[in-house]
Order: sequence, then C-alpha cells, then structure tokens
Amino acid sequence: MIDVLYFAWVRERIGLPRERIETGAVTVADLVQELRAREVRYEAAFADLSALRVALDQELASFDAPLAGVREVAFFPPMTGG
Amino acid sequence: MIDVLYFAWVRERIGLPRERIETGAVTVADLVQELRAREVRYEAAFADLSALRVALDQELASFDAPLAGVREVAFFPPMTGG
Amino acid sequence: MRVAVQPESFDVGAEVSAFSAGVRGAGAVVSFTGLVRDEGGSLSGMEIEHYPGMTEKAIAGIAVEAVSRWSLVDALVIHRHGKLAPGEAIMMVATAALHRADAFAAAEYLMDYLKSRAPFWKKELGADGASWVAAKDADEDALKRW
Amino acid sequence: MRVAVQPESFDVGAEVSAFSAGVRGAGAVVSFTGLVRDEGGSLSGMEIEHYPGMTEKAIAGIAVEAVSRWSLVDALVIHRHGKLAPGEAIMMVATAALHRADAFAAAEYLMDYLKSRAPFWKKELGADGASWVAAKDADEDALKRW
Repeated sequence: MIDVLYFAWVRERIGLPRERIETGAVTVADLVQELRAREVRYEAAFADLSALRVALDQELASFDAPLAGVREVAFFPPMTGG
Repeated sequence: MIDVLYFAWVRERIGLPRERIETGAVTVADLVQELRAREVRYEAAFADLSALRVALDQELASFDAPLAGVREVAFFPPMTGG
Repeated sequence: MRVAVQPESFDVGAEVSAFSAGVRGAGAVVSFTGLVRDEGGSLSGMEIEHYPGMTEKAIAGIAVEAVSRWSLVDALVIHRHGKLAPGEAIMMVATAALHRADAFAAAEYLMDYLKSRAPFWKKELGADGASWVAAKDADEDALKRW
Repeated sequence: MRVAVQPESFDVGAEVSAFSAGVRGAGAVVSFTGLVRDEGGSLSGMEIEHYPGMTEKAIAGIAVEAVSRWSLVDALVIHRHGKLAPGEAIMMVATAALHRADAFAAAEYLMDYLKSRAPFWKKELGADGASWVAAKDADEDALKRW
C-alpha cells in the first residue's frame, strides 16, 4: 500500500487530495500508467508528464525512479513559491 | 576667492576643515601646486594625488578640470560610504 | 536559522528588527519581502497551497545550503499559505553576513530556490475567476547561475 | 523616494514596515542594512565624516538613477554620520519593484555607488587608536558591472 498525494490543478482534475493505493508498480512511470488507465479524470491529470513533478517520501524524484520502500508519492505541477 | 574644503585624513594632515584662498590657479592641478608650495603639512597631504579625489562645487571632478567660475573646491581620500 | 511556514500574517518590520538585533558581528543584513500584487486592481487576492511536511524540509535544506555556502551569520525564511489579500506579505527571507556581497547573493539564492523548489502553488483570484500561476522558464533558468 | 542623511539612529524595522506599506502595486521589496562590525571585540566603534550638501546631492542622484533604470515603485536611503557603536545600523537602502530581479539589482546598485560615490569617510575606533578605513579596489571594481 502506498499513499498517493495530489496538489494544485492535479488535485483539482483528479478530484481528491490523497488516496491509498494497492499497486505492484516498480517505478513512478509504471504507477502513472496504472492511474491513467483507471478513469478519464486521471488520464486528464497525467496527460502531459512534462508539466508534472513527482516527490517520493517528500523528496523530488524523476519518473523513472523505483518505488521500492516508498510510502508516499506526490504528483504536482512545477512549484510557484516565493 | 575660492573656498577650499578638506575631509578625513586630508583635513587632519592640513589641520583645518576649510579655508578661503585668493588664487590665480587655472586648473585644480595648479591649485594643488600652489598649496604644496605653502608648507610641509600641505606637502604631506598632497604627496600622492592618486590617493586623493576632488570635487568642484560638490561634483566629482578630475585634477585637470578648470577652476573658472568654481566657488568651492574639496579635497578628500576615496570615499568609504555604505 | 529559522524557518516558518504558516497561514498567519507576519510583521515584516518586526521580523527584520528582531533578526538584525540577533546578528552581532555581522556587517550586512539583506531582506526580501514578496507582496501580493494587485495587477492594477484586477486581482482580488491569492490562495497558496502547500505540501505540509515536505515544505518545511525543502526550505530548511535550501537555507542550510545558503548558510554554509556564504558563511552566513544567520538566515530566516517565513512563507505563508492559505488566502492572502493584495498588498499582503506572502513571504520573506533575511540573511546576515560579514560583507554585503555574501548577504545579497545568499538572499537571491534563497529566493531562486524557494520559487522553484519549495512545494507551494499559487492561485490568483480575479474578477473572472481563479487561475493557477504557471511556473516561468526564467525561474527554472535562474537556478543555473548557482 | 526618500533620502535622509542624519546623525540620529533609526529603527530599521519601522523603516522597512513604513516603506513596504507605501508601495501598493509592488511585488518585491528588498532592504539592505549596514551594521558596525565589532571585529571580534577589537572595535569600540566608528566615526563617520561626511560632506554636508554634497552628500545629499550625490545620494539623490544615485537613487534617481536606480529608480529610473529598474522602474522602481519606490526607493529609500538613510545614512548616518557621527559616532556609532558596534552593532548599530550605519545605513540602509530599500527598493520596491514589480519583480524580484529588479528590486535586488537596484539595491545592489545603490550599495555599490554609495560605497564609492557618496562622500562619507569611516574611521574605526579601536583599542590601539583610530584609523581611517581604506577604500577597497574591489569596491571601485564593483561599479564596472553596472
């Protein structure tokens, strides 16, 4: 089981801020494929990966990073702090 | 008649902050020659012109600037504001 | 070094005063404050979402790097989240160093990294509705100078 | 735009507050404060001489140039003269602009020019007597970047 969090317009498109997912995905990209296949709102959120960022256990990571041992995955658009 | 002002260590070497001088000097450099010839304390203050700056009527100027129409000449070391 | 992530407003002047009073030995203090622009009256405010937990960690990491790289005497970051009105302070950083070049460089570094590496997302609230602020390529490019 | 040359101490926090409150429309405020260093306890203070009349004119000229070059919403310069104790604020500048890059650049420009083109001379007061602070080549070189 893994916690998946969504922020900003990713959260809005998917319609929820977080969910617990049972997955066998090996990498982030695998997990994205799995989510996109679920429903059109996921498809819409993950349509353009270049517009997305991912964090694994609250550290920025790349989409080919492995999920082994990860408890929390977060998807969000490029950050706009400051 | 021209007002001549001295600041920082120039003032300390010459021993006074300002004086009125009757001079026929055409340029700042001429005035410096005239002052150096006066007394050893002036000689000491003006020994190294590269260590000095000059302002004419409160605007930075060069040593070859003409004195015509100038009412106030100031000599000082490089500034250390901020 | 202090990092605060909070919904509450803060008093920029009081923070700068307290910060400056605590940096004996420093010769230079720089502060930056980001304010909600009103875009000529077309914006009614801003809403800032963040990633609790990651935000604090990310900012602390950026601040620790700045302190070490420019030998800062001290550094401060305050960043709000939630709803803000035009003119309100969104965030501030302050840096203290022996000399001005280090204090300036560290403050600019903090700002560049907070823009693109701290998990905040700004939504502008206008007359025609709300819209997420898009990250600028220039902000990502700004990181390359460090 | 405000320029103050004064022997009295000033409250950096209060100045930053007042300045920030008056710059509606700006998105970025930068402040710089120069403090008297204590050099590890070897300095008992500082005495700053200036050229009354020229100082105000020189600073105003520098500030007007900064406001125009970076389209500042506002700028502030306060510079003290006379006797100061370690830890006291010698001077401050503040700049307000739409975006952070302009506010930072203008504040650094103001500092670089105040260092070398505003007629102040610092004397450090130490245990072994007083000595005039020498201008640094680096400060003169800093002007070349603008």
